[in-house]
Amino acid sequence: AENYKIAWVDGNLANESNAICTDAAKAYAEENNVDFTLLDGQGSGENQVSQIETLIAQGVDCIIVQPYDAAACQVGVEAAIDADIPVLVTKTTIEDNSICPFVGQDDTVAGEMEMEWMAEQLGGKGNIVVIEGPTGISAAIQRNDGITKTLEKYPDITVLHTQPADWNRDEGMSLMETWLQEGKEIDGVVAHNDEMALGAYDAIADAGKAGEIKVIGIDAIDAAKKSVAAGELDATVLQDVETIGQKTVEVAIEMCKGEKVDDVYNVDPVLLTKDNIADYVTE
Amino acid sequence: MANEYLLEIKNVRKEFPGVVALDNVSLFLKRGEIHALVGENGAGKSTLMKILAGIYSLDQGEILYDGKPFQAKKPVDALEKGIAMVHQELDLIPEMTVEENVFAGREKSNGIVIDKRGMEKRTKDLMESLGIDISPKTKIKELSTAQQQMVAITRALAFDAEIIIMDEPTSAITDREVEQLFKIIRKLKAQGKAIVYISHKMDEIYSLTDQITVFRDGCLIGSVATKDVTPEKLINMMVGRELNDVYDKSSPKTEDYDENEVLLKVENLTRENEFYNINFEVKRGEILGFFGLMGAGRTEVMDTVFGLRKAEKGTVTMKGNQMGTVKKAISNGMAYITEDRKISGLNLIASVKDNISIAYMDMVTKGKFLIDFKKEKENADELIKKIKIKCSSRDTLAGTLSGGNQQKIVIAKWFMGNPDLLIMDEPTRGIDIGAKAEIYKLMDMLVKSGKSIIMISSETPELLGMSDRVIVMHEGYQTGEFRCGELDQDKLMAYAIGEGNKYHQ
Amino acid sequence: MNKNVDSAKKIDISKILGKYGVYIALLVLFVVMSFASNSFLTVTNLFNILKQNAVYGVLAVGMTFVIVTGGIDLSVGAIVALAACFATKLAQDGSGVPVIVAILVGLITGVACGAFSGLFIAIANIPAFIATLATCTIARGIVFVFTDGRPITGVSDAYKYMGRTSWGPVPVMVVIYLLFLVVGTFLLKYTKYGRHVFAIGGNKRAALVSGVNVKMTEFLVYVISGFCAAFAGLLLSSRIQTGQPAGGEGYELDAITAAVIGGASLSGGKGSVFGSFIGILVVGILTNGLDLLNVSSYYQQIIKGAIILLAVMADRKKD
Amino acid sequence: MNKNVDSAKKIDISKILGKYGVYIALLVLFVVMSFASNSFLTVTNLFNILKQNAVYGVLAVGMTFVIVTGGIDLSVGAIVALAACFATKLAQDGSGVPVIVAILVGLITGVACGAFSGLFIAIANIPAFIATLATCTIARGIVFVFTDGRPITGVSDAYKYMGRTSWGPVPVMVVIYLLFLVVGTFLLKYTKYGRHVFAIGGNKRAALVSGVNVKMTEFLVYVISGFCAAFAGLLLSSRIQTGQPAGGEGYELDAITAAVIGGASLSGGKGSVFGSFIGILVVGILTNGLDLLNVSSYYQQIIKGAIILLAVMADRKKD
Ligand SMILES: Nc1ncnc2c1ncn2[C@@H]1O[C@H](COP(=O)(O)OP(=O)(O)OP(=O)(O)O)[C@@H](O)[C@H]1O
Ligand SMILES: Nc1ncnc2c1ncn2[C@@H]1O[C@H](COP(=O)(O)OP(=O)(O)OP(=O)(O)O)[C@@H](O)[C@H]1O
Ligand SMILES: O[C@@H]1[C@@H](O)[C@@H](O)CO[C@H]1O
Ligand SMILES: [Mg+2]
Ligand SMILES: [Mg+2]
Repeated sequence: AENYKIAWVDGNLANESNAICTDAAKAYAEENNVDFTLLDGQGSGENQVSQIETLIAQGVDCIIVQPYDAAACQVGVEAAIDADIPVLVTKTTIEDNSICPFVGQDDTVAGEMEMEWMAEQLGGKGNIVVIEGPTGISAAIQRNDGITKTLEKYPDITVLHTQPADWNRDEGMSLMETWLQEGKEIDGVVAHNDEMALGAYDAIADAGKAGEIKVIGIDAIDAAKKSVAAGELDATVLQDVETIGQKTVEVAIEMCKGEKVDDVYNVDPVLLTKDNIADYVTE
Repeated sequence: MANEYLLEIKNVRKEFPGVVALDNVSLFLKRGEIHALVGENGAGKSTLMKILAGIYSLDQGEILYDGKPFQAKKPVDALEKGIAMVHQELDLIPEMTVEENVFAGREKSNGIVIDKRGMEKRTKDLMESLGIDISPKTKIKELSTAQQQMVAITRALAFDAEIIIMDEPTSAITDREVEQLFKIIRKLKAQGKAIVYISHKMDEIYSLTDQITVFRDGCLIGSVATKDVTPEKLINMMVGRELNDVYDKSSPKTEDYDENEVLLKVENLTRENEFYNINFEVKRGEILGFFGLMGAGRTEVMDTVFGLRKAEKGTVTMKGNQMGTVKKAISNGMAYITEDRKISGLNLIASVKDNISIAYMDMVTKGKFLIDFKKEKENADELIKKIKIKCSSRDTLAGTLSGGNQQKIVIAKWFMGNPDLLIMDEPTRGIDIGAKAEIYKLMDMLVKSGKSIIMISSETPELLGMSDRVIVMHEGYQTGEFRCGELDQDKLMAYAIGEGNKYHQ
Repeated sequence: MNKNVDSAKKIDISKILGKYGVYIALLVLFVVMSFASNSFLTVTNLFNILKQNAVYGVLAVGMTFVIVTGGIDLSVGAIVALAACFATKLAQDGSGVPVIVAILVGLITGVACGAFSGLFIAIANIPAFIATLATCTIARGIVFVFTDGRPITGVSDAYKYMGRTSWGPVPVMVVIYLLFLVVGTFLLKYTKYGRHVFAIGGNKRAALVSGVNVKMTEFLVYVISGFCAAFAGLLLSSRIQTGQPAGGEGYELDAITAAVIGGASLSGGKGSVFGSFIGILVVGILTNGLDLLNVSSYYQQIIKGAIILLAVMADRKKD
Repeated sequence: MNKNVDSAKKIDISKILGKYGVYIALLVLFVVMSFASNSFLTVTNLFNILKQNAVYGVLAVGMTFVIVTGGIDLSVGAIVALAACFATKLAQDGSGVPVIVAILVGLITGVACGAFSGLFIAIANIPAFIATLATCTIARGIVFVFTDGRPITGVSDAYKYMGRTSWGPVPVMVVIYLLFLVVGTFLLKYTKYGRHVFAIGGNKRAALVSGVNVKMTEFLVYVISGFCAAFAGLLLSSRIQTGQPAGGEGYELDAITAAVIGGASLSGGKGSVFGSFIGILVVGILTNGLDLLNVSSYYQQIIKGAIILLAVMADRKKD
């Protein structure tokens, strides 16, 4: 087979789920003799645009974009298309995803999924708090959109507090500590990711309220899966990033070969609770 | 009709937190007059002049300029009125060039672009008229204190001011430059300008000024025509008592020291472009003077002796031990009063007490590490009293003291350690007559107890009065060495300008 | 005469403001929050505030030493992460390493990082900004290589002790923070070394001439800061039971801010450990109070900016 | 004699290193990268480097003015976002507002933010660190409120011109950046104002005493920096065709770093616009080259830290 040169422009490799995803991608690429380049936007859409430009100038067979920022990466993808370089988007979407193939999930769906689960747990009414990702970051915006959209269906659910904790466990914990000692009844915590959910759970446990408040996060990082299995955290939304990583490279190779590929390969998120967690924890 | 006085300062009061710096003082200045403003350290001289120059505001009183009320809100107001000042603290910008400093704030430009050439030329011309040869392109930080002082003077003369205030302009420069400066001041006088001249040097006051105003402790003592007052009377007005024989050195100026132990031995010391092949010894109990013109390299030699600069060739031996670092120098009993108190002498944002103890912290600690606050306070208070530092308390920030009092802190700091060898570079810079006498007494006490002193001074009377022996330097070379008895001012100068061979015949 | 009395009074008020500006600001803040939210003035909440800010607080103690010398340490955030990841790795369940060893390795890491910066700054004369920025990126790179970008979890219960236990109502983290405040204050105010730190910050050359070992003193402040950063990393990772390679980002700014609000001057020679504590409290109470009052995070930022400005303005009346 | 000649030579080399250290470092970097990657030394790539760094570069021009006065501006990142969002909002397709108005509003925003910081610093004597940090959080708060935390998209083609067009091989952004360099250099080196900037950074008291309008000069550097930040925001948003409320975060650090690598001293009185350009190039070439060489981003950080250290070390040989 030919030795294709494929580049992956990641949004932020300091992010665990991205690291897992790109590791899977890299492994798959190596198996298939792909010359794989991995660039790191380090949490800046603008950096990603710059890197895409550099790749265009350098000449590669296919560019994979894992957008940190949906709007900025839109521009980068367009530039690649203008330069006639095959390009696809992975993991999360850009502003207008119709312009190139996509492998992954829509973060809005993940947000909907967690809120839907929470509403169900609360029987459609009660008080919740939302712990957000950093303001202005696509993943947080989209997850929040999913949550808000779902909440419209449940007028009896009140959002007592909603604040960003910037994906961090300690900030999630601090917020929850503060809210808890207010004394108001909180029935559920909906967090934009697992780290913050785990922090909130710790605060709840410290306050002696473990089990009284439902907590859900997104990502299904190892710690969260273990926590769910141990009956602590109630649920998490799995993004199967390893599959996404592999599938993305697979599609990229097809694009290099000039084969026709589908517009969207959805790797749907999966809700993990104590009921199904056993299938997902590997010892 | 012109007013009799160009400037009338009436009943001015100025307080700083905890200090009344000026209390009801007045000063009247005529055109074509050189007016001395004198008084002890902390008397309020600089403060009054800073009010005039728009740096401080006054609390009470009024100022009339040519009969009209005038109060500068900021320095630029005063400058625009034709009031220029040579500040005691020089206030130059170290990273900028001589030309940039001279024209700072008043740059020449064609409206948009600055006229660098023009300003450089004007700077050069002005400096030539002062008899100094420094390139306008040199950065201030590369100049010696003396040279910096000349730049500050140049700056005040550059803009054709009506009133020129000189706050101790000659504290760091040598006789040669002083003469040149005086010529220019007299010329300005002839042009009808008015000059306020602040100085602690009696000879300057008498040879230059027409009128003398005396302050003491923030109060006006009087204003007299120079010709009508004797030095004794003037000193009395300043310090409030008689003061006799300032240069009182009771230890014998004999050759006895030859037999004494050699404390410091400097051999073949050289640093390229600074000084060459310097050799001398200091014996126990003696005061060794160093003389030279500005830029002769004396400061560099002492910096090297103390370990602040690395010797390129040669050795420094103290009590038989090889020197090389500041730490070694201090632990072997050396101390060094540097020539520039602001740059290398003081921490201006720390208290008087903290400044005094910093060099000998071990003397005020328990077990090497823990500060013994009680001891430290006692120690500071004692030195403040002994050296007569005028400050509201030991906790006052050094930066808020008058120039002379800041200098006294530096002296106190090194006296505290009772060093075996005290190097003093222009130690009495800016210090009033009364305090000078105290410092001379302290020096005397020190050598009597078997310690030694190296004193660099550009003031020949002080140098001749205090030294047992004098080494003269010229452009980095040692040109002569004399016992005190063999010396007079002319001879010193001849060797300092490199024409000592005249005396050899 | 009357005028004089008046002006004396005026001076006094502005003097008090000048001397106690931040304290007054803090007090006002405290009182306002107590009235605005009835959840604010509770023992739990007050200890919460201290606990939640202990990590920044410990950093600020070390940073104060650095700032007093006129330096800056941009590496503390990365050191937090590096020390935390090394320590948690060793303290993972079943690693067989005693927890004290894990802690020591973490602390040594911090000290080494501080020493690295310190060497470049004190010996090679590199500006602190650049040297510590370099240490920051290098340390961050190392922690990513070491962890492969993934958090380290599964730490032993012993390791969690510091961050997750309370003695009665008092969280252990708070006790540790107070210890840092006490030792820091002692070192900076009551020892010869502390005096030297102030001396080189006030006028380096004068300190040198006075025989202060400028290089060693300067070197050591970065070591101290590195140590504090490592300890902060241990606290953080113990609290969240995880070593986060990306953790601690931007903490340097919080630490510097606390020190400066508390009166330290970035040009050196001024500052106090206690002041940094006040700075931590101002920001901590503000955040906590606004969270309790349910102020949107967008407006929180606007309000916080304005209040910090006011607090410092009150303080800097002096000149 | 011989010895003398030797020592003269030695002095020269270290003098040259001292004077041209960063330039030499830059050159070495350039040559190494050219050999290491054959994609490096192409016209497109070199212009890419300039274009990709124009935003930081423009910020660094303004930052240089601030740093030369001895100040610091932590608000530029937030101003980038605020100006970009205001301008893109007005420049959205179908807004009916002429693009020049959008641009002017963006620039005025930046100037206003700079003036805000400047007032507190020059008039109220607040340390620049705190004042600009406050401006930063306030501006960030405002932009979040204004955009509700969402990016502004759909900007008109006219607005995209600056960021996405090239004149021949030369991107317009590069032309604009060079313009900033030229005007900045002119202002700082050849005008009275520039002299005053150096004067107050070198010795504020001396400048005041010489009749320099210290307050106005200091105020204006923040206005200049705000203007540059706003312009950088326009460039950024034009380039990515989006107004990002969270954009520009941490850019202040990049701008300061560039200025300091280029020889500016955070204690004031030293620095040049051209130096900031060199600083931008050092970091830009490093990033670009390491990306081309496919170095893992974790190791990139370690290498970058080390090289910046070396580059500055070469430069600071002087003392
Ligand atoms: N900025 C200031 N803050 C507080 N006190 C000050 C300040 N400036 C001067 N003082 C005090 O005012 C008094 C007068 O000081 P001033 O500098 O005018 O004395 P001086 O006559 O010039 O003395 P010297 O001969 O030593 O220069 C001193 O007690 C000094 O400590
Ligand atoms: N004409 C000159 N132009 C420029 N630099 C000079 C000139 N003369 C001397 N220097 C430099 O100035 C410094 C000499 O000052 P230094 O302080 O050593 O002199 P000094 O003998 O201590 O005299 P003083 O302290 O009385 O001025 C040296 O660094 C020397 O290189
Ligand atoms: O899901 C992850 C989050 O958990 C956070 O780490 C940031 O990026 C998102 O994609
Ligand atoms: Mg004075
Ligand atoms: Mg000298």
